[in-house]
Amino acid sequence: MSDNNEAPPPIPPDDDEDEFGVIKKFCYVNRKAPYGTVYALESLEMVLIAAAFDQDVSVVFMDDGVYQIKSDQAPEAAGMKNFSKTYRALEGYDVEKLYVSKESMEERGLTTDDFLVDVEVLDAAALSALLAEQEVVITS
Amino acid sequence: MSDNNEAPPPIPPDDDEDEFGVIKKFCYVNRKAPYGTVYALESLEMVLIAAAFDQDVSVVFMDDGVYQIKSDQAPEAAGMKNFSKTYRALEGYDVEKLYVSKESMEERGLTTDDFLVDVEVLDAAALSALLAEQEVVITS
Amino acid sequence: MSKLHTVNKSPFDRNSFDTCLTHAEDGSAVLLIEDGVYAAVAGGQTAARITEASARLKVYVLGPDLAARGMADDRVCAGVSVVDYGGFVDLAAEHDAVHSWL
Amino acid sequence: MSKLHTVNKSPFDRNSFDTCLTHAEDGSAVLLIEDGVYAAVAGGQTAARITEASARLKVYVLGPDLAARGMADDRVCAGVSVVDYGGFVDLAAEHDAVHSWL
Amino acid sequence: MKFSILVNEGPFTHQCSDSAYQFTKAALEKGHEIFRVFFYYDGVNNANKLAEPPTDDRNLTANWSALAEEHGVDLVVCVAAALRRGLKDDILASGFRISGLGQLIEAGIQADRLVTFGD
Amino acid sequence: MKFSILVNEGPFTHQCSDSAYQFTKAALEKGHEIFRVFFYYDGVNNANKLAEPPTDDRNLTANWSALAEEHGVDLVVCVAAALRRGLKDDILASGFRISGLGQLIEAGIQADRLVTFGD
Repeated sequence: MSDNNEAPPPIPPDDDEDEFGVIKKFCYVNRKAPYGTVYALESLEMVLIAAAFDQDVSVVFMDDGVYQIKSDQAPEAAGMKNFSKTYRALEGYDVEKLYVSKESMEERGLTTDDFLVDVEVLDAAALSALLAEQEVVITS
Repeated sequence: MSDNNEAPPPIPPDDDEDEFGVIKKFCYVNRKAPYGTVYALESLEMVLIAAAFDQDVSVVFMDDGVYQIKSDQAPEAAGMKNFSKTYRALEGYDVEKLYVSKESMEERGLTTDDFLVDVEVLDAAALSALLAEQEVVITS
Repeated sequence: MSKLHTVNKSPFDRNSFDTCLTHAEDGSAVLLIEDGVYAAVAGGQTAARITEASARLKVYVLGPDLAARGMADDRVCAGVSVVDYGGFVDLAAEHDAVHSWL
Repeated sequence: MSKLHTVNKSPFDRNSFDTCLTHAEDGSAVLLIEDGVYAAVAGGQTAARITEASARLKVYVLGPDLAARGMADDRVCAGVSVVDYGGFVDLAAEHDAVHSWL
Repeated sequence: MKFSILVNEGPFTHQCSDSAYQFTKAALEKGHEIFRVFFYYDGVNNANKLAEPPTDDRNLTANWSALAEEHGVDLVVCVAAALRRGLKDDILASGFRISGLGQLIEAGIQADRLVTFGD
Repeated sequence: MKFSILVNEGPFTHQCSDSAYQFTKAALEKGHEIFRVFFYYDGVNNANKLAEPPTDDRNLTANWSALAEEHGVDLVVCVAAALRRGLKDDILASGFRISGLGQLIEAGIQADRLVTFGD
């Protein structure tokens, strides 16, 4: 994501226990659109770091958060940095549980073809059930 | 409003021309609730300063902005400063055109008895007409 | 996993109140703080949703934030309990996790 | 006084889009920028309101902000014109005042 | 035509600083005059010279300083908003000056248009 | 019980810093342990020692520093968020330290509850 701040974490070794011997269900809930505010970008930096701790990580995109993974982002003409490709790198960090709210997607006229990563689409009931079982919920 | 930053402006002399010889219709539009964010407080500081320039000032409270002039504010227990009495001082600075959106007030279960200053209540059509004639609109 | 949900934005300006109510599971707790407390004021357009929600969720509102905004406790919708910061801490401790709906 | 109104927030999250449309006088111009551009995307829940608005207002959307968000010009609702920053400046100059609906 | 610009939010956190910068640049390119850019609320953080964004990202503070340098744009930071947020002369980037809110009102009076960027 | 706190917004601008401070203080008064307070996004601005709010208003930076002094609360500012916003060691208030995002994840793992305050 950046080249003069923190280095991205190394891809973690594939063991079952992290350095603290505890694996918790961590859930990052993204409800804000990218670019208008910095939350999407810095939340993504958080998820990348989290991956190095070998926790059970889920990332949820709901409400305007579904716009974060829209394909074809080109913020250069507005003078901003394109960080959208980093979502594609999540898989390499073993962050593979990406969920999208079905209702949020549909209200905005989007389909799964619009997304730049593979996601699992959940309706409100299924998303509520997923959220209910999370142990650490990080929102921004 | 503060005692170590800028002094409040003196009450301006009652002449018809400001130092630039131009009088414009300035309108401050407040749409945000107080305390949750700083906008209400710093917008009020702006209105006070504006008064010293002898312009034709209107202040509009609409949407959550109507909460700014709710009586009986007591933010001390939440560790914050009570700046609501300053709205009452506006009259002394010749800022007398205060308007409230009728629809915004009613949607929130408020009546004019809830306000700590005298205001003119305008319905959407009247408020639109008032806004339409403003020359400088300052929002926050 | 029992959850404490918090909502800190006005229900008139943002969608976090609605989204929280849609996704909070039956029996979980919702605490309204900061500008979120306006949702609990009787007589406004959100009162019906609060009443509906309090049938299946425990709804709380932070007293110091109500007072800050000039709302006396007697303006709070029926079914909503007023707590202070200590009560907020207790709620966070009593539930398994806290979900802040930012 | 002819006005240019700007809206920079998502219509799904905030009320500034609705409030702007309620108060913009017939014949005035509305420019959607930043996260406000999502209101102009066809197929979503705001498309009907844009169509309705464009009958009595001139509706514009900022192209660089659309592109930033991965929305091609051909996804914009009919009746909405795409402008760049220079076009934004021209609109501000052509109208008597700018009202930013923050 | 004479424009004044009001910037209400900090760089990176909100796009409003980018939008204000792009608008100002486009206005200058079209031959308009920028009477003043006024920074209020968190907008004062645009003037923090210690800001060090990742090198592959834009540096808004540097961009504003360059506009002041190249076009003589008057960049004014509100003193009251700046004090509250710890934006002092020690960390003020080049091309910015700290002054009172009256400068904003003057900017509204003197310019043909005031354009506000915020949250 | 062990709490960790995440603060996402700057002081004054959003009440979230006040709420986080009041929550932390109430938790300590009830005998709970605060494992860490982590400052991310604009939350890093809580650590700016140059902040000088009006004397009749609260000083959140000083309040946090006092919590660190009196209760040994670990106040950690994210290095990446701080660099971007110009929050450097030169202007870091007492009781705060700058470190990596890993400290937040660790706070989430080690504490019984992570409570987030933001916009």
